[in-house]
Amino acid sequence: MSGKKSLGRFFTENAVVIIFLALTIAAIPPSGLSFQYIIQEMITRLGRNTFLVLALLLPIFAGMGLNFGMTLGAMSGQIGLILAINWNIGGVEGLLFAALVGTPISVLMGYICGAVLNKAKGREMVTGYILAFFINGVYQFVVLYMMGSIFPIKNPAIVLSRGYGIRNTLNLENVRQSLDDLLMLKVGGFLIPVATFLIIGLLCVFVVWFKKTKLGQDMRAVGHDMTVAEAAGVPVDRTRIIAIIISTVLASFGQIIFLQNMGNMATYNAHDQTSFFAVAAILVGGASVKKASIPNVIIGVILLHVLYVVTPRAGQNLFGSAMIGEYFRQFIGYGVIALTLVLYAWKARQGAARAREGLRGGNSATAAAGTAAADTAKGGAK
Amino acid sequence: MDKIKQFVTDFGWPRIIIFLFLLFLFIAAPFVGVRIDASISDVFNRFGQNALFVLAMVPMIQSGCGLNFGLSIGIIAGLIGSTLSVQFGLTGLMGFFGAVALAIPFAVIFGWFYGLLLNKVKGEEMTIAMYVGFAGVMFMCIMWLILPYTNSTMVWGYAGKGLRTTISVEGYYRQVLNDFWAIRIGTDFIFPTGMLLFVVFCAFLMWLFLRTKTGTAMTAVGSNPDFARASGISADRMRTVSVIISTVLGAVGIVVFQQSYGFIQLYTAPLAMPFAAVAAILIGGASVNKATMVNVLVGAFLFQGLLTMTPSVINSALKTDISEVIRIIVSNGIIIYALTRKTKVTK
Amino acid sequence: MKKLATVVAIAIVCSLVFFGCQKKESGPAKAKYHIGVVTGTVSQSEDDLRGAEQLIKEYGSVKDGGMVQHITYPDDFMSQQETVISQIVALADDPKMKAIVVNQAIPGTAEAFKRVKAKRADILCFAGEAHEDPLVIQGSGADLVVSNDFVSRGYTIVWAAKQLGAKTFVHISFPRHMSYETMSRRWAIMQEACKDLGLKSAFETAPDPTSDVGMPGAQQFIMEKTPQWIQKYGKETAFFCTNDGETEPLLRQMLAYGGIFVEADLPSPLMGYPGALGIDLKAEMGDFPAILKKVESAVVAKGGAGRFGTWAFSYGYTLTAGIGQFAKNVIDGKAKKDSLADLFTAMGKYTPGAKWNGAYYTDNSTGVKAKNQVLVFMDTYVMGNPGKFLPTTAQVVPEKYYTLKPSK
Amino acid sequence: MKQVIDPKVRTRRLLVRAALIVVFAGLVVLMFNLGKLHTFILDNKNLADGSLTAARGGNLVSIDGREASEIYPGERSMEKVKGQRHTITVTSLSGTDKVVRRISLDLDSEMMLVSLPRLIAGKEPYMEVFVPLNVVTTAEERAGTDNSFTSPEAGGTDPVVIPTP
Repeated sequence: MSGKKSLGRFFTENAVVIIFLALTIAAIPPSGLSFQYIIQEMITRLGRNTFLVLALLLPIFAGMGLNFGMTLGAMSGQIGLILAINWNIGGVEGLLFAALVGTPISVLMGYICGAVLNKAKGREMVTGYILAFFINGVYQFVVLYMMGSIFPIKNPAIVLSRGYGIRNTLNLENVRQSLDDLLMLKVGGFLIPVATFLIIGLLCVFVVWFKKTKLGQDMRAVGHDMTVAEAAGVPVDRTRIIAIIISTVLASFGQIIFLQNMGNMATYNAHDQTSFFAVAAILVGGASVKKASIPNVIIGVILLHVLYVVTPRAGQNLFGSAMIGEYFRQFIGYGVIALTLVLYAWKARQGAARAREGLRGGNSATAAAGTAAADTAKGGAK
Repeated sequence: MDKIKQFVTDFGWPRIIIFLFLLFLFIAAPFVGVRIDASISDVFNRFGQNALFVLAMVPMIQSGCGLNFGLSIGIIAGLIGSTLSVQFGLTGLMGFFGAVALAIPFAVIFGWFYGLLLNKVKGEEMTIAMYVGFAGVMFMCIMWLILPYTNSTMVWGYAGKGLRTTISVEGYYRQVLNDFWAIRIGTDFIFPTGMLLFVVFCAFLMWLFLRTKTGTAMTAVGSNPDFARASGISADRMRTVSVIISTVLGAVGIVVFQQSYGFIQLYTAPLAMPFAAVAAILIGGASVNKATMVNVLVGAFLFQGLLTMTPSVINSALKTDISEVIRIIVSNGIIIYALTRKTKVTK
Repeated sequence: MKKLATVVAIAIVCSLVFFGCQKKESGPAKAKYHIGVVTGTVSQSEDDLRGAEQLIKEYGSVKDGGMVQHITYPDDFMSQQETVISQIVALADDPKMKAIVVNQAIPGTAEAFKRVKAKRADILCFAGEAHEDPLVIQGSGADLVVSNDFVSRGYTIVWAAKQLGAKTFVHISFPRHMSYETMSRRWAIMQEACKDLGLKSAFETAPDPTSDVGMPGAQQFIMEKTPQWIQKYGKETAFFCTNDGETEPLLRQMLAYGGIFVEADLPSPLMGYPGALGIDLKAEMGDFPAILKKVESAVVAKGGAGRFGTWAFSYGYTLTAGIGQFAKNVIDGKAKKDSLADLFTAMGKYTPGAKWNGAYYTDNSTGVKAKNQVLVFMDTYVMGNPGKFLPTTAQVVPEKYYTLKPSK
Repeated sequence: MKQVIDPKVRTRRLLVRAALIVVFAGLVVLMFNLGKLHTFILDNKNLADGSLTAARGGNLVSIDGREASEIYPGERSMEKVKGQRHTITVTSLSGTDKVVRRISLDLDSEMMLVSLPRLIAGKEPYMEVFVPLNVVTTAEERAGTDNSFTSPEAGGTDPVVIPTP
C-alpha cells in the first residue's frame, strides 16, 4: 500500500475526530474564553462525565449498538440519591449508600431492558430510546405519586408540602462534590479531583480485564456474529442481557458521580439527556456503533465538551445574537452525531467492498470484519 | 369461532385492547362530565390533522428504509412553504394550496438529499434519521431568526424581525379544508368533511401508487432485495423515491395540520412530531417493514383517540393530574410492544 | 465522502477563522466593567430577552466595547442543567465581570451562583423569578432574588376574578409544574381563597409540553378543550394557566367562546395576546403603554372588553432590565444592594407610572424573613372600553394565607 | 440447552449468593450509620429556672476537633455532624476552663438542642430533641401595603392612562 493511500485511510478512519478538532480549535478564539477557564472546565467535565460514557462500552462489544437504555440506570441512581437525601446521609458515605440502593434497582432495570432488546434484535437503538420514554413515565409515577404516599418520605425539604411527591429540584448539599473534594489536588492553578479520576481509572481497568474473561470473550463473539456464537454454544440472549445489566448499573453509578458534581438534581429531567450526551461523546471520540475503546471515550468527552463550552459564546460573537449561539450549539451537537453515524455506516460499506478485494488477496481478518459490517447493514433492512 | 380467532390474530391483541380501552373511555366520558359529542368531534379532527404524517411513514417502510424518524425534514419543508404563502399574502383555498405548492419543491429537494444520505447508511436508517431530523430542526431555528420575512403577522411584534414561535393563519387559510362541506350537529359536533376527504384522497393516491409499476418495485426492494436486484430494479433509486414521497407527505401534512389547528408552529415544535406518527403507525399494526392503508387509518385513529380521551376522562374521574403520567406510560408502552413483536415477514 | 468531509471541515474552519479575525478589529473594550445577563431564548420567554436587549441598547454589548454580556440558556433547560451552570459560570471568566443577572433563574442557577462566588466573591449575583425552592436560591449566595409574589397573587388573582364577575375559577397545569413548591402552594392558596370568596374552584390537566407530545400537542389540547371547559363551567369562569406556551391558545379560544382571564403566570401585554390575536407591534417597539393600547383595542374589537386582564408592563422585561439597571447602580455606588427602595427605583425606570407592591419573602414554616429575596406584584389592568386598573396592590391579603399549607 | 448442575456446585453457588446478599445488606447499613448526618443546635442561654447561667464572656466550642466557633451568652449556633459519636470541647473565652464531653446519638435523631450551661456543669440531660418553633409571624413583619410604590415617571413617558381605542 502506498503512503498516500494510508494517509487517506487515516483521514477517513478518523474523519469525525479531525472535523471535530478543527471545528473546536476554530471556535476557541471567537468565544473569547481564556485557556485557563477552558482547561479547568475540561478537567471538571472529564471527571463528571467519563464514567457515564464508559457505561456504553459493553453493549457495543456485545453488538447491541449504543445503549440508549442507560437512561434507566440513571433513573435508578437518582432514586438512590433521593433516598440518601431523605435519610440525611451525607458525604462519600451518602454517595456509596445511593450507589448501593441504586444497584439492585438498576440490575432489575437492566434485566428488563436486556429482555426487551432481545426481542427487538436489529433495532436495539430505537427500542432503547423509546424504552427510556416508557420507564420515564413509570419513574414519574413512582417519584411523583408513590413517594410520600406509599413509600414514607419524611424529609420536608424534599417532599412537596402537599404531602406526596418529590420536589422538582433537589438540593444535594449533603453530598455535593464530596467525591471530588475527597482528594482535591491543586496543580498549577488547576483543581484536579483525584478521587473521581481514580474511580474512573478503576473502571477502565475493569473493562480491560473484563474483555479478557470468558464472559467478555463470549460477548465479543456475540457481537461479531450471533448465529456463529449460538452455534459455538454461547448463550446469546443471556450474554446480551448481562452486557446491558452491567451497562445499566454503571450508568447508575455514573449518574451519581455526575450529580454529586452538579450539586443539584432536576428530579424529573436530570436523566433526559444522559444517554444523548454520552452517545454524542463516544461517537465524537471516534467510536462507531460496532467498535469502541477507552481512548474513544476520553477523547470524545474532551472534544464534545470543549465544543459545548466554546460554541455558544463563539456562535453569539459571530452572529451577534445570544439566541443564535444557543441554537448553534444544539445544531452542532445533533449534526455531529448524524455526521458520525453517516460516516461510520459509509465506512462499513467501504470496509465490505475492501473485504471483497481482500478475499482475493486472502486477507481473512478484514474479510471477517467486512462480513460483519455487511451483516449489520442488512440487519436493519430485513 | 375460527373466523373470530382469525380476525383476532389479523387485527392483533394490542389493537383490540386499545380499542376496548378507548371504547370504555367514550362510555365513561358522560358519567364524569366530559361531553361525548365534542370528544368524538375532537378525535375526528385530530385524526385528520395527523393522518398524513402517519401516511408518510408508509413509503419508507415499504422500501425497507424503516420508520421515518426524520419526518421533521418534511415538516420543515412544509413550514417553509406555509410561511412563504403567508408572506405572499395568499388567502383562503389559494393560501392552502399555495402553501402546499410552495412546500413541495423544497420537500422534493430535501427529500432527495435525505434519501441519498439514507442510501449511504443502509441498516442504520432509523437512528441516523432521528439525528438528521434534530439537526435540521436546530438549523432552521437559526434560519427562522435570520431569514428576511417581513409580513407583520409573522415576525416578532416587539423586534420587527425574526419569526414568532406561533403564527396565526387566521385570515389566511385557517380551517379552509375543515369547513369545506363541514357537518354541524348541535353546537359541539363538527364533522370536518373536507379535511377527511382530503386525507382519504391522499390515502387512496398512495394505495394506487403502491399498485403502479414503481410502487410494486419499491415494495420489492423492501421485502425482497435479492429478487429486486435480479429483476433489474435499482434499489437506491427506489429508496430515494420513497424518501422523497415521504418527505412531501410530511410537508403537505403539516399544512393540513396548520389549517385545522390555526397556527404555524416554528422553532423546536417539529421535534416531537415524528414520534407521534411513528407511534401511531406501530399502534396501527404496521411493522418496521410492512405497512398498509388499514394500519395507517386504524393507527392514527387509535393513537389520537387515546391522546384526546385519556387526559380528559381520567382527570375528570380521578380529580388529579395523574392522567398525564398514565398517558405517557400507555402510549410508549404500546410502541415498545410493537417494536418487540416478531412479524410474520421477518423469520 | 472523504472529500466531502474534508471540504466541510475546511469550509467551517475558514469561515470561523474569517469571522473571528473580523471581529477582533472592533477595537479594545471601553467599558470599565461588564454585567452578565442570562435569559431564555425568544421561543422560551420573549419578554426576558427583550429586557436584555433594552440593556444592550442603553449600555452597549461587550463585543462592541459596551457593558452588557448577554447569553441565553437552552430551551430544554431542565434536562441540560450542565449547560446552564457552565454558561453562567463562564461569565465569571471575564476579569471585568462585576455582576451577573439571571432572569428567569431556572433550576441550576443556585449551583451556578455558588460556583461563581467560590471563584470570584466580588461578583454580584442577582436572580429574577427563581424556579428553585426559595430556601435553596437564598442559600446560594445570591445577593438579591426578585420573584413574583406567588403567595399574595394566589389570593389577589382570585379576588380580581371575582371583581370581573367570575363564579368559577379553573386552574390549568400538569404534574411537573405542580411539583414546583411555589406553584403547588399558590394553587392551595387559590383554592382556599375561592372558598372564602364564594367561587367554585376546579383543576384541569393539560399535557406537559416537555413530554413526548411537545409544545404543539400541548397547545392543541388546550385549543380543543377550552370550548368544552367553558361549556362545562359556564361563561363566568376565570381561567389561569401555569404554562406560558399554553396560555396563547387558551386566550385565543376564550376570545371566541367566553370566559375571564385575569392575568398570566408571568403577566405581560406581550404574553399570549400578540400571538393569539396576530397583532403587529413593530411601530410600538419598546413602548409598553402603546403596546398595551394596541392589544387592548384588538381585544375590545373581539368583544373581550372587561374580561381580559394583564399587567400594564411586562413582568419579565422589567425584571431583566430593572435588575440589570440595579446591578449597574450598585456597582457605581449609587445604590445599596440591600435597599428595597433602590431596587424599586431601578425597576421603576422601566415602568413609568405603574403601581407595584413588594416585600421580603417570609418562610411559612420557620417565619424567618429572607434578607435576599423580594416578592413583587403589580396592579392588574383590565382591558376594556375604557380599560381600568384593579387596585390589586392595595388589597390586604388575609393573614392565614401566608401560613397556609397545601393539603392532600 | 439444559445443563445438569452438580448439587455440590449448586449448594456452593447458593452459599456464595447468600453471602453476597449479606455483604450487600451489611454495606447498606454501614453506610447508613457512617454517613448519617445530625444537626447540633448549640444553645448558650441561661436556663429557664435560673439554676445555671451561660458562661460570661462566651465560649469557644469545637466539635470533633474542628475549628472552634465563638458562642456568646444568649446565642445559638448550628453544626452539622456525620456519624453518631462526637466529642464536644468547650473552652471559656476567658481562657482557663476546658470541658470535653463525649456524646453518642441515636441513629434516628435529626436535630439536637445542646444546652451549653448544662453541658459545662455536667448536668444531665444536656441534650434534647429540637422541636421547631411554630412561629406565627405578625402582619407588620411581612408583606403589606407598606411596601407598595409607584414608579417615578422616567423618560418623560406619560403614566399609563389608557385612552379609549
